[in-house]
Amino acid sequence: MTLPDPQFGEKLITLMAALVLVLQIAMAGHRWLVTNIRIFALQSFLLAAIAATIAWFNHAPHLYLPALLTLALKGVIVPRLLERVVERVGIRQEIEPLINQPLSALLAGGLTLLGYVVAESFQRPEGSPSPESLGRNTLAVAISLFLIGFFMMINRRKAVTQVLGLLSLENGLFLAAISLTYGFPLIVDLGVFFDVLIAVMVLGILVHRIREAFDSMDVSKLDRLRG
Amino acid sequence: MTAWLFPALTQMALIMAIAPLTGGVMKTLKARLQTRRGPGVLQPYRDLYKLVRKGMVRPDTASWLFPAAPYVLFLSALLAGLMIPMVAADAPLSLFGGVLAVVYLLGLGRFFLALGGLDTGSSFGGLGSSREMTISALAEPAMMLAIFTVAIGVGSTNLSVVAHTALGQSWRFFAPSQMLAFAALLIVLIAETGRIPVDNPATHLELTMIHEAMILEYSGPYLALIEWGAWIKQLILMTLLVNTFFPFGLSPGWAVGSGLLVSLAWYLLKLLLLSGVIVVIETTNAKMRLFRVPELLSVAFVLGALALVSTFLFAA
Amino acid sequence: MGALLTSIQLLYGALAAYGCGAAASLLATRGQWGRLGSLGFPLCGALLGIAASLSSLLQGSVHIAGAASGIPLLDYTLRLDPLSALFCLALSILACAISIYSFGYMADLEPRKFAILAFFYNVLLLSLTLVFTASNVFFFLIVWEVMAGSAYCLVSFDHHKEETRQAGILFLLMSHAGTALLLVGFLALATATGSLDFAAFHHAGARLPELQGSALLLLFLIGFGVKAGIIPVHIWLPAAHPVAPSNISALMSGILIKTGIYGIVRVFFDFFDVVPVWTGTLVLVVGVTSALLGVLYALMEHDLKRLLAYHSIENIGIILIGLGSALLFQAFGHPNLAALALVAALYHTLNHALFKGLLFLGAGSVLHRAHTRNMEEMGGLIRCMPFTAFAFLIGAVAISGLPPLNGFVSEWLTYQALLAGFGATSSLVRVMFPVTGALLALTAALAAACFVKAFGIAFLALPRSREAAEAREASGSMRAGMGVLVAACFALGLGATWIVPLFDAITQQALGVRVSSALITADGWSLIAGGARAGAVSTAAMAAALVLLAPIPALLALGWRRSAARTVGPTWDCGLPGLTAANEYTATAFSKPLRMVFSALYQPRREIQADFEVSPYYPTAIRFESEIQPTFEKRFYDPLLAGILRVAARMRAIQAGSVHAYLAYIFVALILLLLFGVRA
Amino acid sequence: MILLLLLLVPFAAGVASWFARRLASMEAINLAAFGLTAILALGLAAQVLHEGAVSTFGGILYADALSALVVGLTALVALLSGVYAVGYLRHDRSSGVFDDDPHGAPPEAKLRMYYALTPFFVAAMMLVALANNLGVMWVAIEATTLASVFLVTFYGRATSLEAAWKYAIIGGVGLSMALFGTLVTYYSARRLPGADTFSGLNWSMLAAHAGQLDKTGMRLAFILILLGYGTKAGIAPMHTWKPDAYSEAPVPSAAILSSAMLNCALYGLIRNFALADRCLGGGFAPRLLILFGVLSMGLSVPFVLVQTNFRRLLAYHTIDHTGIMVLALGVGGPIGTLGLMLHMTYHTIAKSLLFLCAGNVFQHYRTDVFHDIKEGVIRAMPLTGAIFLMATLAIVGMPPFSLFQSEFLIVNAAFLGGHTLAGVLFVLFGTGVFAGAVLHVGKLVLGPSPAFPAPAPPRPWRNSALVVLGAFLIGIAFWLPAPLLALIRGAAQVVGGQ
Repeated sequence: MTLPDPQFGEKLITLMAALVLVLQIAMAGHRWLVTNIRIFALQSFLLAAIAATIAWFNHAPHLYLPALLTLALKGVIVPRLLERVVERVGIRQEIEPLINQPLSALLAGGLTLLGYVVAESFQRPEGSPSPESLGRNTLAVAISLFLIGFFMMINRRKAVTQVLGLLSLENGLFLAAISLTYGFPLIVDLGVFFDVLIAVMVLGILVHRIREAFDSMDVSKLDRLRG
Repeated sequence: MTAWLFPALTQMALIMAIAPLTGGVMKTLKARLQTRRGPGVLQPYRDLYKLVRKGMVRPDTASWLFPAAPYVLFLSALLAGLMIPMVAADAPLSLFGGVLAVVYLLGLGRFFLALGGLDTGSSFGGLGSSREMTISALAEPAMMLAIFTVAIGVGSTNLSVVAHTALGQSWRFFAPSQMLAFAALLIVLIAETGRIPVDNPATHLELTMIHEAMILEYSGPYLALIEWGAWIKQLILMTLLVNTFFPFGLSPGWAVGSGLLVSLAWYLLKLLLLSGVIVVIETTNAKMRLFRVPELLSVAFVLGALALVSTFLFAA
Repeated sequence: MGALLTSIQLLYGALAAYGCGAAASLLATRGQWGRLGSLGFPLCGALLGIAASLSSLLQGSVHIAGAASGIPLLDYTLRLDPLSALFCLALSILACAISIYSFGYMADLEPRKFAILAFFYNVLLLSLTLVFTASNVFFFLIVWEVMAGSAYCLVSFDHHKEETRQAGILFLLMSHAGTALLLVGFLALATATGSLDFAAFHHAGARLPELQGSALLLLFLIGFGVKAGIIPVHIWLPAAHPVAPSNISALMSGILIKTGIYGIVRVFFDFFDVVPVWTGTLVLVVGVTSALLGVLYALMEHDLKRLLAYHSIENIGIILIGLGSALLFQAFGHPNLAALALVAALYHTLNHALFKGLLFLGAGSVLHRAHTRNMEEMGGLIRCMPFTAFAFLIGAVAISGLPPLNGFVSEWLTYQALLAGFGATSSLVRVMFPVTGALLALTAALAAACFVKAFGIAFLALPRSREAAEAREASGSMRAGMGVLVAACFALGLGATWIVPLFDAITQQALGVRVSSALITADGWSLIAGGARAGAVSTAAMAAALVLLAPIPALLALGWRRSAARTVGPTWDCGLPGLTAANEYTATAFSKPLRMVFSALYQPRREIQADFEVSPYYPTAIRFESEIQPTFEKRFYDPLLAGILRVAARMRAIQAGSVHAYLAYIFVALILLLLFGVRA
Repeated sequence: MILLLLLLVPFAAGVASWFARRLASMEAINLAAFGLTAILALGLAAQVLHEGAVSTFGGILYADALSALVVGLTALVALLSGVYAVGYLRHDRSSGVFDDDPHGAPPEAKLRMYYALTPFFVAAMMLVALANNLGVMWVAIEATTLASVFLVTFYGRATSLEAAWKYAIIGGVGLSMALFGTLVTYYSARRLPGADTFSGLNWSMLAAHAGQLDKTGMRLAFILILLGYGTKAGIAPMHTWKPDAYSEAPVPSAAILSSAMLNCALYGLIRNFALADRCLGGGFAPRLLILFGVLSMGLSVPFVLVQTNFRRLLAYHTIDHTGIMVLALGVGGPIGTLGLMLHMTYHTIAKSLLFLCAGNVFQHYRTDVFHDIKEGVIRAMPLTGAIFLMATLAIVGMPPFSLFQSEFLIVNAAFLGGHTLAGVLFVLFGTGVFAGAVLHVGKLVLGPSPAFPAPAPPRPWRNSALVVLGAFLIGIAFWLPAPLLALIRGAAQVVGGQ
């Protein structure tokens, strides 16, 4: 079979990374829970795709497994879980976030900028297609994803959206992982995925319990422990 | 041995003899100034004789401290008397202690007398002790400043040294520091010996008594000791004053002979003059309220401080 | 003794004895032997300590010994030099007396409490000895804090009382704050010298830059001053000393506060060679302030032990006056005068340890028998507790600085130093000396007044309460304990000329001069200061003269006519039926004139409430209430504390419970670090 | 082999007690497992002392003196808190704490949860200390969080849910930062030989070639790691979850959280710091650490001063001490690192002891609010009271207790290293914390006798744990066993890189 052209692959990846970023910003701005979850699922699909692309174009076959896992885990299972929780709770719309949409969109933009600033500080890589070159373009995206996800967690009141923020933040991590270093050594990757799965379950249980205890999912109501 | 034994004995005898006389003289002078005849200068001796022969009543509330106090008072006063130059510039026991020792010995006597006053359990005793201690305490800094002024001028707290130096340079009294110090010490003297305007030795009006209230319960020989001790204390302070500031007539040593008699004459004359001054002050002033006394003593303190400052302001 | 064993061996013996005492006191719950050991061992330890310190003082020798923990920098170094030895001497004499006293004092404690008290008593003695001999920053700080800790446990001994708990905490906090200052100071020195050993600090201060040196001196002055109880960092002292068991109060007031003095001497004369003039001036001023305010506050007390505690502040002030003058003399280059002043200060340190210990033991006996610290409920004790009364009287005479006892000697030396100061120093400083002298005189006189009040109200006249009337004389061992200190007071008073040479080794070490030869007359009877034409004093001769003159008044009073009737009659009661304790002058009344005179300082508050039936001129009952304002607590410490707590309470808003806020903190930290960290 | 057993024993114990039927057997399993772990830990320490660093499976598991120290401390705390837990939970059960469960779950279920999760928790901590690969280490630390979340919710109160939520969310964010950091470390190590193999993320390998790492990358990595593992360790301002979690978790778990797990988080930080510092040199990483250390100390002061709840008080103490250790790491140098290791050891003992004492008080009075307890604890519970006071004095650095030694070394190192300001602030904040702690605990422990004294029930399990730890605390104050000291110095050298 013909040797795939790394340059093309890189362009492709950069494009998809940009899309992921756009989705992230959209998620930060959007108020509908279910929509957020769907956006997250879509994002995860794209990440899986990126992983596969890298695996294909850069001869990193061990990346296929992470790609599959992401697809399965973050693309399908987790969104299912979350949607079920949301349905059980019966709230569809996030009540007013702490910072209103325009401002939070603006902040998301700012955070993206910061991501680029940080990535800038890495020296220009030598030699064209290599983790470095790929890294420089995607690292910025990864950091931005991370920061925006973080920002979402601060900005949203609902327990579910905080979980969602955490997950999208980890998506940023995943992007960095696959693009910077073609992922971790395999066993580490597995460990990470395992942990993420457990974490989601744990958080899910907590959300469930909180809803029972406080009959609400508004985490800003959790303020009894002070001082 | 004899070198200091003779002076000691002589001075002791002189002190014990002259102390009551001074009291009598002052009484008489005062009486004359108030155009009374007065009891006569020998009255104190008669009082002592009478008291010593009387029996004594001891309050049932008192402990062993009550009788102990007169002894301590008398002894400390007597010992202090041996440390000051009187007729000769060399005090007999000057090596036993200087002016500080004198001050503190008098303090010792006062301490025990005040305890004796409290020991009776009557409110007069307590009142007297309280006031006595207060006034003497407030008099202390002024006295110390004046003493310091003198001592700094001489560079010693040893009274004999002070006297010798003073003899050396007569008329140094007209140094402002000396005048001020003298004034300060005079006020202290009046306060310490309980004379008008601070206290009235003649009164027995309950609320105004200080010294008299303290010794109200004493009688007979004990009272005699206390009175005598008080006179000795007064004599000591007056002697300090006259011999420190007007040293003329002091015989340098204890060489037996007419020199001593002359200086004794000088000494008596100076005492007479000083008592005259005190009596004049007494008769021309009214006794002041207890809580005005601190103001008087603060004046003394200021005088002392000025004296001190002037020692190096006007130092040639 | 010194020949048989070196002083350091004796010191080891003492330390070991204290250790055994601590061990034994843990067994004290099991019967008599434990009790015996837990007080007998410290007694032996004290005797060994006396031997050790005396031999070191006489030989003027310096012994160093030590052990290294496996950890670098953390060594346990001991050094017994003359300065340490002097303080050890004071400690050991006091410990000797207190241990004897405690046999009786602690006899009726229940086993558990006895064990606790005895244990910490031994630990305190051990740590005190080590504080005076530790010669390494690490070791010194350890024993310093152990001392504070055990003292805290002892102060809080009766912790069921709120007052006691408060006092204990206050003590521990202030002491620890002081230690913090010391830690910084020591470490700064250590950084400058590159060693933690005191030996390396010798005159190291001179090598520091001017500003840093001054800052360090200030740190040390405050840090040690807290323990010494100098004004204005004294407030723990009148709170803690009264509530502790009395034998412990004696130890604390006698020697624990002296650790502060030790530290100041050690730092100012050993670590620093010549200190700037302002330091000496500051010490002098602090000394005068502490002395005067201390005695003034003491005058207003009618709690016997609080009164004594305030007098500790006063005496610390007097000691500091000596030290301050010594520092100034150093600064102006008069080592001999500095030595004189230093001797005065150290002599007074020794004296105060003894007579203050004595007074507290006396107060302890009273508290033990009459069950009150309030003087207004005492009175007449001299009849039922004659020996205690006598001992207390001796202590009172001594602390009032009256001849011929020891207090007089050290105050006399202090006066001589101050007198010399006028000539020896320059322009403005010179005025301070005579003024200080005057204020010192005022302090002494007020102290005398205060102790006339204390002794007169507590021991003389009629008992003011039933307990006081029924009080019994203290037990034999308690009397013995006090007796030791009475003897010591006489010894140090009359034997001044034999004591002064003990300080030679110290002045030699600190200032390089020996002054005893210049201070003692050839015949060895009198002390003289300032050369041939100087002031001289001889307490021994005074005492002798007093005895010799005694027959004269005796003859007058008794010899004249034996047949003279000596009757016992009632005191004059203004004709009212019968004199009762209610007629007596109270402590409050006694100090009233001074309260009026110094009302500016006290700001007294009085409240008189008379209920009457017919007319206000015939009241049936009068309630009189008078209190003075504790200025420092009210004006400085309370606002400070309130301020700190207010700020702290505000800051708790950080932890308001909102998970969003918590996340935001992290987020901000992340962004800041990304912005500044990565590009850097 | 020991390394593997150290992981397997507690893990197996966890599984076993999950399926165990009777309560007694759960307790037995736990105790046996922790006892065995402790022995193994001793064995490991001996081995490391004897033949230096050991590793198995081609370096997957790796143990040098530092790991051995952390393992040993973890084992010690696990064992003693395990012993304590038996008495503690039995008392809870008998006093009917579990009866009012919102889900009506039987007490056994709760106890099973405890006895199963704790061994997992311990196993995860062991893995943290033994993993050579930084990625695996991260996985292990995340695992500790996940294992302990349900220990925090153990009592199922609303407040414990709240605490658990904050713990999980904040911990999750923190750990994802740490993962990012690890990732960037891996990225900066790409040029090293064998970077793409599994061992590319092995600490030993990275440490060996620290010089060749990508500087910019390491800088970014260290920032993320510091914030990440810092969150887990509770460095201010990432400390906020701590007081909640500690005061809601059952006391034995709180003891483990506040001592052993803190050590693990710091362990992660230390390993990564060693890399960053050797790679970057200069003052970058140390200065950051000192900054955060001082910040943590300062931030804990007001909360200690005005604290109403003694379990939260202890939590803020832990924050203070985390700050101290981070500062020590930043100050560095042979003295500073030695001080750090000593402090880690001493603090582990003292802090777990304090929590156990607090547990006794809490169960006796059924409150952890100071002013609800009117009498002097030492009257009602002499042993607990005395040890509580002693341990408090120890934890605030009062001699003769050994925390003074370590803190003294650290301040000294700060001064010697020229960080005078940090040193002074250290002392200042230390005094503040001292004031708060002594004030509160002094008032709690001392005081009048109980109004109507009730004879306290015997607490064989709980008090034995107390006594053992107390004995440790006093013992090491005066005599630090040579092997332990050697281990500690070895650990210090691992950090220093000699």
